[in-house]
Order: sequence, then structure tokens, then C-alpha cells
Amino acid sequence: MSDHAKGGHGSLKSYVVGFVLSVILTVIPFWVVMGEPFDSKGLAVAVIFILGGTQMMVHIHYFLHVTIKAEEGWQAMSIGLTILLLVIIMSGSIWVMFNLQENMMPAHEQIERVRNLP
Amino acid sequence: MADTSVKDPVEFFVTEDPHHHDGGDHEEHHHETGTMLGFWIYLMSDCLIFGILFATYAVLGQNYAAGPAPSDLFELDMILVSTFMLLFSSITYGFAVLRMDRNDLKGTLVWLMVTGGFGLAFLYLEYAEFSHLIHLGATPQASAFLSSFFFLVGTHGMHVLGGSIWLVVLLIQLSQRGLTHENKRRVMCLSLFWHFLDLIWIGVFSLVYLTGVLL
Amino acid sequence: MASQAHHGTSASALDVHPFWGKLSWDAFPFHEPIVLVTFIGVVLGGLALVGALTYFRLWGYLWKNWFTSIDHKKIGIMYMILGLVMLLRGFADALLMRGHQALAASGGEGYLNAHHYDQIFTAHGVIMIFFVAMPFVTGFMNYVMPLQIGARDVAFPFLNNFSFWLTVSGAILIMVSLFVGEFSTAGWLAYAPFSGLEFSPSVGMDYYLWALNIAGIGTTLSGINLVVTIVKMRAPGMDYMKMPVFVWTTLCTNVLIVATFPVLAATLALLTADRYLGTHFFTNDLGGSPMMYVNLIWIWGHPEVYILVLPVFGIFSEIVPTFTGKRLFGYASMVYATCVIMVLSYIVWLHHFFTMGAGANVNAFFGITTMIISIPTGAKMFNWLFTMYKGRVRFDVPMLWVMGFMITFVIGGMTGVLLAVPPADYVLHNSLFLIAHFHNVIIGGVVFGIFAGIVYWWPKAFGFSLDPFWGKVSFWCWIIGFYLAFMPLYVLGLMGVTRRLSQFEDTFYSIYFIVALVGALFIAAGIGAFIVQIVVSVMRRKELADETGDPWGGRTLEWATSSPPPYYNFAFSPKVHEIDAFTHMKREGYTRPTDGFMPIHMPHYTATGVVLAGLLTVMGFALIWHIWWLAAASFAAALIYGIGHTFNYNRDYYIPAAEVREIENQRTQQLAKAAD
Amino acid sequence: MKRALIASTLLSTLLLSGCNLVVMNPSGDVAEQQANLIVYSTILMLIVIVPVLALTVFFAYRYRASNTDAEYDPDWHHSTTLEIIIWSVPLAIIICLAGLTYVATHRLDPYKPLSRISADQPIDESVEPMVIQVAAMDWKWLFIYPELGIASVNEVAAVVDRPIEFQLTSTTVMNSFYVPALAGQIYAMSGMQTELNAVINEPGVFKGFSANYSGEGFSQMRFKFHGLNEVDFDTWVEKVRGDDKVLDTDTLEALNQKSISHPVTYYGRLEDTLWERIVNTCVNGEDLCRHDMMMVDALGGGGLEGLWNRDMFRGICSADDPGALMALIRPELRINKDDLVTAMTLTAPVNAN
Repeated sequence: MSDHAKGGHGSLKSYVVGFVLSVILTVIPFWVVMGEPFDSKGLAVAVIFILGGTQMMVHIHYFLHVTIKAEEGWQAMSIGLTILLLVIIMSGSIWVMFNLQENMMPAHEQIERVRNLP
Repeated sequence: MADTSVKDPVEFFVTEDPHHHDGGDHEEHHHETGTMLGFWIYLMSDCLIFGILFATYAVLGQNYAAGPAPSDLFELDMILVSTFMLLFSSITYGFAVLRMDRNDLKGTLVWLMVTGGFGLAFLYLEYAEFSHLIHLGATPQASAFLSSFFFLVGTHGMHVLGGSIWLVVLLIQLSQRGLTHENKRRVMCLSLFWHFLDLIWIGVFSLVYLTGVLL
Repeated sequence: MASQAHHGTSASALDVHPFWGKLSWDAFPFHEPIVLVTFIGVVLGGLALVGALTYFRLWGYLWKNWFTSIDHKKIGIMYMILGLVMLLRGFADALLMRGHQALAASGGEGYLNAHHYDQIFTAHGVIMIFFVAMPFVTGFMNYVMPLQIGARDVAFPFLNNFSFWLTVSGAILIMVSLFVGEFSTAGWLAYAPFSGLEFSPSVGMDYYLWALNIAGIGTTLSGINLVVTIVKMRAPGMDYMKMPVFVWTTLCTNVLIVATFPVLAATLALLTADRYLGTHFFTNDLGGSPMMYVNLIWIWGHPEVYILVLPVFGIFSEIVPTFTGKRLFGYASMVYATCVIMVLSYIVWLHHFFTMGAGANVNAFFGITTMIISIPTGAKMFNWLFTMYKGRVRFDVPMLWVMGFMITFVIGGMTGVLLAVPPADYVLHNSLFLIAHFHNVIIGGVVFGIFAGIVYWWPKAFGFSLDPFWGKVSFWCWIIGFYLAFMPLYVLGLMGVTRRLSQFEDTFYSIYFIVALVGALFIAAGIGAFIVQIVVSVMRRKELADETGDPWGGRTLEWATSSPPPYYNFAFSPKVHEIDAFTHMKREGYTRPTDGFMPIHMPHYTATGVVLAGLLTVMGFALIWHIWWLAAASFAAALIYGIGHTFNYNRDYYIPAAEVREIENQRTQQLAKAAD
Repeated sequence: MKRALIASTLLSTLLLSGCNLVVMNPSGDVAEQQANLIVYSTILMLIVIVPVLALTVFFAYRYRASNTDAEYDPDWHHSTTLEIIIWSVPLAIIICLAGLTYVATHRLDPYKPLSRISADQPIDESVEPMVIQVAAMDWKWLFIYPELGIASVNEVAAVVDRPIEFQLTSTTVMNSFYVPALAGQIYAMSGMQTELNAVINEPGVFKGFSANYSGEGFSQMRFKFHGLNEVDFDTWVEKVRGDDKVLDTDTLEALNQKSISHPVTYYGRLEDTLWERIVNTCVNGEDLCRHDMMMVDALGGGGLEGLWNRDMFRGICSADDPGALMALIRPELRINKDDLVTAMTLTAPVNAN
């Protein structure tokens, strides 16, 4: 209990570290879009999502203070399950919906060709 | 009851006073960690609501209906400012919690008010963005992209608004009763909520704003 | 109702009165004889009930001891009553449909026009799933689970009361739709774009949306509550692998609830936005995608099936060991099977729309994942089977229901796997074969389980057993009725007859529909016998009394306390050493402590839940009828009242040790009397 | 035939007469394969279902409380061997069933052109499938024969043993096109086009209907599917042509009004591009066509101007004049113009290799 009260709430240092990391992880993706350093959009999107994901981890660790041990592991377990379900729901929906659209949308081939232009 | 000869008498009831026993009591502090866990589980379920909104945006977000696309609408510099408002509010909330851990009521109140200020600034920026878009004619009714954009970002905004109202209520409760056990727990619940909203915002600016403008 | 849909709806959608919204005298069913008679009947019945309650001065008692109660046992019982009342409504709908179809298939027209018929099948589905099956299973979980883990209440007792009243709020809105305006005609899942404003402009869809939105919040809150209860409030020594299976299934169910009802809430919110704000999520035009609605609603819809059936699996897992006098076979595999089902239920949703046109890879993937679920389900079946092996099977009424379940459910499971084969689903989808399949698993699984559970735990809740004769009558009526009602539907499905039809071209179907109607009448008799069973048992409660608290030779902790349990459940928290804790206690010859009682910490009753849910009901009604001022006012009132509740610091008290001693002494005397 | 034998045994056990079970006894090859699949899957599952049912009854009888001869072992609750069996036997069956499912799902994919006419008749590569375009309306079915230039409402005909390619859409809510004797169903949805490949192997008149609830007139949303030999089919076509009605924009708009139990109607002639306009929800020519809208979206949207005047893109991104759209698209688009024009051309570019 006492370790929850202390360790669970973080320290000044952990908040500041989290904040600094977040600032860095926020500024880079904005720069990737606003400064247009990459020619490839795919690369830029990858950078945005990787850094976004990293920043989420930073928040979970430094701000939300999720640890494996807290609440008999229920906190970590529930966030794990949530992430699993989010991945299932989002990737599943996107897969299903794009498959349906591919099969059914009028002029789909032409539109795909246009989208895939360099 | 059969009075069989019990070799090792097994204890079947907790007969000592639960206040001096930490095995399986139902006293207050145990109950309170239940509140934290319950609130955490609520956040996870909220996360799934956002998951659906994100999925909807991912599927419908490019259906502009021959209308405007993200690059026609979004002003990334303002979004960067909003993002920083939320980030600042996150760390100021952290400071409030640190003050609370030291039982410094005044410090807690001040930092919470600063947090609320940043939250309101964020809300104002979002309000300005929405009203600008609606003024342009890019309303939620204009296309599936705009519907899903307004709903995803708006739902996040409603959460921030709800968090701000809660913050005000909490400020009153803190000033009435000080840093009681119950109020500390409330501060920690709101802390989770507030940081959680910041977390969702990372997804919003990555998917909606940055990727949207890029593609 | 019907004439309104033909002529009046689009017109009434246009003129919204500033005070009354869309509400006008047209909304009341003066021109529909069937509904009017029902309406008058309900009003008279309601007045009689209100009169009786007033005459016997029961209002104060109900309010003080039940409505504002935050005792999990009373809330559990109230859930069951809600489920029973709504079962009568939902079943009346079923009878109306069966009767109409039997007439229509025999060459007549039946007595329902299409518009009315469409409302009835929609209402039947919505009520049976959300307001019958859900309250029943939630009721069981509420009543039994805290007792089984040796807790005094749930983790958040006030929230529990609030959740219940939110569910009631949804039920009230659905019942109101019967007499004020009309109900949805869009089917129980309200597929877009049909459920959108363009194709369903009437208030029926809005009743559907707000009823489910409000009730859904209640269900989610209740899910959070019960998960935390299990995690935090288990009796000392009760490790996860020592929990009764019912507690395990409750845990998995509530995790599922917490993880899926938000999906429903978000999906319905998007549809609500389409209808109220003119957005384009699921419309045909401006980039909206109706298929996305179908996709999202089934992401919720499939796990929902397991939310209903997992607790019932738990009930069976309690009953089988008790009535075979034997430990459950394969406890660990039962637990793993439950957890596996829980996760797998998330990756099968597309099997509900194979025919929508996804490619072969997508269809094959979801078809195969669906089949995989049948493996853990099958393992459970075998576990119950081998629990009987080398046992002493007593065929009391609960065990009869289990036998009925085991025979019936495997057939439903088999047809379910059949439907999971995509090319087979192309010919069976939307057919009466599908209807027969899911009634086969829901009646053969969920309903049988509910009845088994009611008979099993009734003595615990009320202190006397249910009359076994009428229980057996009810069981046989149900099982005969079920087979008569649904086997013909399998055949009709193979004849290419699809669901939701109110008129038929051919008369050679008629015999099957008539048999199905006879089956439905048998089921009606089964429900009647169940009610008779309760009445008879109440009258004979003296001779059926359970003095010991353990009428069946139970194995879990709920049987260790008195029947009915005191409001604090256990004077001393039990300590658990083994699976089947109470069997262990009995075997070791435990002695019940008769002194050394201590004050017990308990929460106060509160009216906040009732008041908040009442305000939200008003808000829902106002939103349905576009009475904006009332919606805003009731929402603001609810918000202020809710915030005000957080300023109430006087929430709990201690039961004095003397009071505990008095209650426990009574039990000591009762036990001594029973032992004589 | 072996299958028929198995099927009839199965059905007779269910105490049925097989004659009316159109799903199990269809007249089209696709539906027949689907029926076979039902039989095979059922048999596969009965391997485990029958023992379970038998054991349930047997254990219940053998270990009834009154039978004190039976062994009683209240602590027997675990057996590794049994556990392995109860997990692995269903697993084995599901693996077989999964293999069957995977193969069958791909073979019977409704989008896939047929690979055979019937069990003992291979496909003739030279015969083009007959295209029938199907539009679900409130509450009737419109059938268009693009090759023949005719159309009909609530009646459709096809030549026996000639592959049919249905193209389906809806002008209203979701419906499901289902002729049980011919093939499985598939949804028909507004703004989208699904496909169903099938063949009818026996002449006759078969029932067709919407299998997905669509509102008030749903019960009457039926049609007759005629399986005809070549001569009869020609006669039928002449009958349709003989009706001098023209299916044009106005007729279609009139047809699109809600009606229940619409009579069978024939249209001897068709207006051009009607089907494209139905699929793309721009029948009256006033709305922006769906595929044009999507093309604009694929190019990055129509900008803010698009809000005020979506119609300015109408029609021009179709095959006729891709270049014209270019003029309207924002100049900052970094796409080679020629590539874009090629890509946008509605007919697929000729394969280079």
C-alpha cells in the first residue's frame, strides 16, 4: 500500500523526464509533416506512427505509472487486453472494410491506380 | 455438525479484528484501491470507445465526398499549440500530485488551477478551430470524413470539458475538506483521467492531423 | 401505429412544437384496436397494482427496503423480477408472431399488418436480449457471486443500484413505445441504412437508440463493478484457481461487458448522430458506409452472445457437481476454456455477414476462427459429462434443466458450426434455419440455465424451496415446446424460407408453422407453470422451508450462510483453503462461531440511483420526441444531482456487534431446530 | 448417387419429406455444391455429437442416485488421458472442417467465375457468361440484360447450363438476392456492386426473393427465376421485346417509388449508361456520381470549393475526358499528368507484357 502511495505517484524527476521525452516525440512528427524532410510519404507516416506509439508508451510509463506489479498485475493485464482488443478491432475493421470496398466499389481499379501513383 | 476428530483444526473464519489484519479485510483503504482499479477499468472501456472512433476515422477518413480534405482545413501550427497546452497541463497535474504527496494543500490547489487553465486554453483552441471550420462550410454534415473528424476530435474535447468540470468540483471539495483520504483518491482518479486524455490526443494528432495533412 | 407510418410520420417529423416536440395526440394508439385494448388492459392493471400498493401501504416499504437498496442481494432479485416481467412482454410478442405466421402461411393474411409485425419482431429481439437475458444473468451474477467469494457486498454498492435503475430506464422507454408513438421496425440490430433518418423517420428508431444507450451505460458500470469485486473482495485464501467456476465465468463475462459495451455505445452514438445531427457515418450518400455499421455492431454483437452464455455455463458448472455429489471434472480446463472463449469471441464477428460480399480469404479466416471456438465449448461439455461419471446423479429440477441443456445445446452448437462454413452460410444465412439455430442455443443454453439457476438458488434467496412438481411440469412443457417450436424452423430454413416474413406465397409451409405455434403454446404453458410454481411455493413456504441454509448439499460458500442470508452475508469472513470451500468445511467438521462478533462496516441506502435514472429516463423520452427544453433541463438536473452526490460524505455506518449477535443467535436456534 | 443416399438417410432420420427441401435439393450446380458441403460438415460433426449425446444419456442413467451398484468416487476429478482426448478429438475434427471450409470458400467464392457447369460437365471456355444486372428497389427487383438491351421487373430468365454473372446493387436499403434453387445469396447495397456467378442446370420456374429484411414490402419482394432452354429463352426475350416500353430515366425514377407487390413488367429497350447511373446513385443526372466522387477523393478531395459545387466534377472524370478533371485539381499535386490520365481511364490499360 505504501509503495503504491509513493512509487505509484512518480517523482519530480520522472515527470520531467516524461515531459521532455514527450516534447521531443511531439516536435519531430510535426516537423516531419510541416518541414517535409522526406520525399517518401510512406516513410513519413511510419515515422509519425512509430513516434506516436513511443510517446504513448512514455505517457503510460511516466504519467500513468503503469507497472507490472500494481493492483496484482491487473493494471498491466487490463491495458494489455485493451491494446490487444484495439489492435483486433482496428486492424480487423480496416481489413474487412477495405476488402469489402475492393470487391464492391465502382471504378475501384481505376481509383486504386490513381492512389498508387508515385 | 459432525464432531469428527480433526487432526489439524483448520481455521474457516476470520475471527480477529480486520483492522489489525491484512489478509483479506474489507476495510477502507482496501476498498479505496478498489476505486482506483475500477476507475482504471472504466478508462480502458473508454479507450475502446475511442478505438471505435479511430477505426471509423481510419475507414471513412478519406471519403471527402468531393469536398475538402485535411490539407485544405487543418492548420498544423495551431494544432501544435493545442498539443502543447495538453502536454503542459499533464506535467502541471503531475506537480499537483507531487504537492499532494507532501500534504501541501495550497500547492496542490495552485497546480490544479494551472492545469485547469491549460485545459481551458486547449478547449478554446478547439472551439476556435471547430467554429472556423463550420464557418467555412466544412460542417459535420458535409462528408463522412468531416463527420468522423468532428466526432473523434469532438468526443475527446467533450472528455476534456468533462475533466475540467470535474476539476472545478474537485477544487471546491479540496478547499472544503482539505487533503482527506477521499479527496486524495479523487485527485488520483482525475490524474489518471487527465493523463489518459493526453494519451488519446497523441493518437488524434498522429492519425487525424499529421497523417491527414500528409496524405 | 400502422396508419401513422403510412401517412403521418414524415409530416410529423417536420413540425416540431416548441413545447411538446413531436408529441401529439396522433402518437397515442386510439386507432389501433389491438394496441388500444392492450393499452387499456395495462392501464387498468397498472392502476390496480398502484391501488393495491397504496391500500396495503407498501410504497414506503418498497422505497426504503428495495428501490433505494444497495444490497447486492436485493438488487439481484430486482434484476430477476425485471427479467421476468420483460420475459412476459417479449414472449407475448413471440406468440403474436407465431400465431400470425401460422395464419399467414395457411393462406390467410394473418392479423398483423407488415408495419405492426415489423415492430413486433424488432421488439421481441431487443427485449429478449437486452431486457430479459441480460437482467437475468446480471441478476445471478449480482446475487450469487459476492456470496460465493465470501464478500459482504460488491465493490461499489451505490453504482450497483444506479446500474440497475439505468437498465430499468431502458426497459421503461421500450414499454412506453408500445403506447406512445411506435417502436423501431429495423430489426433488433437496426442495420443501417434502414435505421437511418431517410428510411426510418419515425420515433421508433429513437426509442430503440435511447433505450439501448441508457441501459448500455448501466450494463458497463455493472461490469466494472463486478470485475473489481472479484479482484478485490475475495475471501482470504481464495486464489484465482480456487474460485468457483461461476465466479470465473462471471469474471470473464464482466471483462467482456467492459470491453464490448463501449463498442455498442460508440456505434449507437454514431447512428444517433446520423439521425439527430445529420452526419454521414452510415448513410448511403456523401461517403457514409452502411457496411461499417454492420461491421461495428457485430464487433459488439458476437461477444454479447458469450456475455449471455458464459454465466450460464457457470451456473451449470455449479449445479452438476452439487447434484452428482462430486467434484467438477477438469476444473482447470474449464477455467482455461472460459478464458479462451472470452478472447476468441472477438475475432469471429464477420461470420454474421459472410454474404455481404467480402472476399474468400476474409470469409475463410472468420469461418475458421468461429469453428475454433467450438473446441473449448466442446471441452466444457465433456467436463460436465465426466462430472456425472462415477457420481450419484440426483434428478432434482435444477439437474433436469441441465440434462435438457446438454442434449439441446449440442444440437444448437452443431448447427452453429454449420453456419460458420461460409458457402453453407450463403444458403442458410437469414433463413429460419438461422433463427432455429440461435433460439436453440439461447433457449437451450441461456434460458434453461436461467431456470436451472432460479430453482437452484431460490431457497438461498427466500428461505424455502420451489415446489418440485410444478418445476417438473414447467421443465417438460419448455423442452417439448422448444423442440416443437424450433425443429420445424430448421426444416423451413432448408425449404428456403427466410426470417422476418409476414406473408407467404405457398401454403405447404403451413403445417410447420402450425407445429411451431403449438410449440410456442407449450412454452407458454411452461412459463405459466413456472409462475404457478412460484405461487404454490409461496403458499406452501412453511413445509418447503430451508432451515439449514444448505438444502442441496452445496459445495460453495453461499451455502455456508443462512437462507436468506443476513444483509451483511457473513458475520465472519470465511477463510478458503480448497476448491469447493463449503464441501471442505463440511468434511473437516467446521464449527460456526457463535460469539466474538464485531461491528460490520456497511454502506447506507441511497435514493440517488433511482433519482438519476429517473431523470435520464425523462431525458431519453424528451430526446425521442425532440422536446429539447425538457431534455436539456433533465440532463442538467441529473448532472447537478450527480455532482451533489459526490458532496455526500455520510455514506456508511457500522452494524453494532449486538445486532449481529442477535441475528446470528436466531440462526443458531434455527439450526438447532433443523437438526432435531 | 452416394451423396443423395447419405442426404436421404440423414433427412429421413429427421422425419422429413425431401421433395420441398429446395436448399438440400437444388437445381443449380453452385447451390448443389453448397448443399453437399452442409451434408459433409454435418457428418463430420456427428462423429463427436453422437457420442456426446449417447454418453449423456448413458451416464445419466448409469449413475442415477438410485443405482447404488454403480461406482461412486466423489473425488475423481482429473484424468490427463481424458483431458487430452476431449481437447484433441474436437480439435482434429475442426482441423478437417477448417480445411474443407478453406477450400470450399475459395471454390465457391461468388465473385469467382465458374469452374464447371455441373459435376460431370466442364466449363466451355468459349461461352461468355450471361450478364444480368440486378437492382433491388423498394420493394421489387429490376433485372437488366445489357447484351440484349432489355429489362424486366420481378421476373428473370436464364439459359440452362450457361454460366450467369449477376451484378447486383440496390437503390435503397440493403437487400439480399437469393434464389435457393440456383445459388447462395449475396447482399445488394446502394452505391456498391456485388457479384454472383451461378448456373442453372434444370429447366423450371424457381422462387427468388430478398433474404434481408428491407421494410414494409419485404414479404412481397419476390420474383420468378425461369430456367429455360435456348429456344424458350429466345421466346422469352421476344416476349420482353414485344412490350414496347422503354426503360429510361423517367421510368426508372417512377419505378423507384415505393410499391408493394409490383406486377411483372417488361421493358423492350434501354436507355444508355442506365446501369452505371444506378450503381453510382446518379440516375437523374443531378447528383454527383459515386465513382466520380471517389475519383475526386482519390486525387485528394475537391477542396473547399467542392463543398459549394460538388457538381463541377460531375461526369468529367469518367473515361470521356480525364484531362478535364486535371484542370480543376489543385496545381500543387505532384503527379505526372499522363500517368494520371492513364490511371483514371475507366477501361483497364492493355497489359504490356
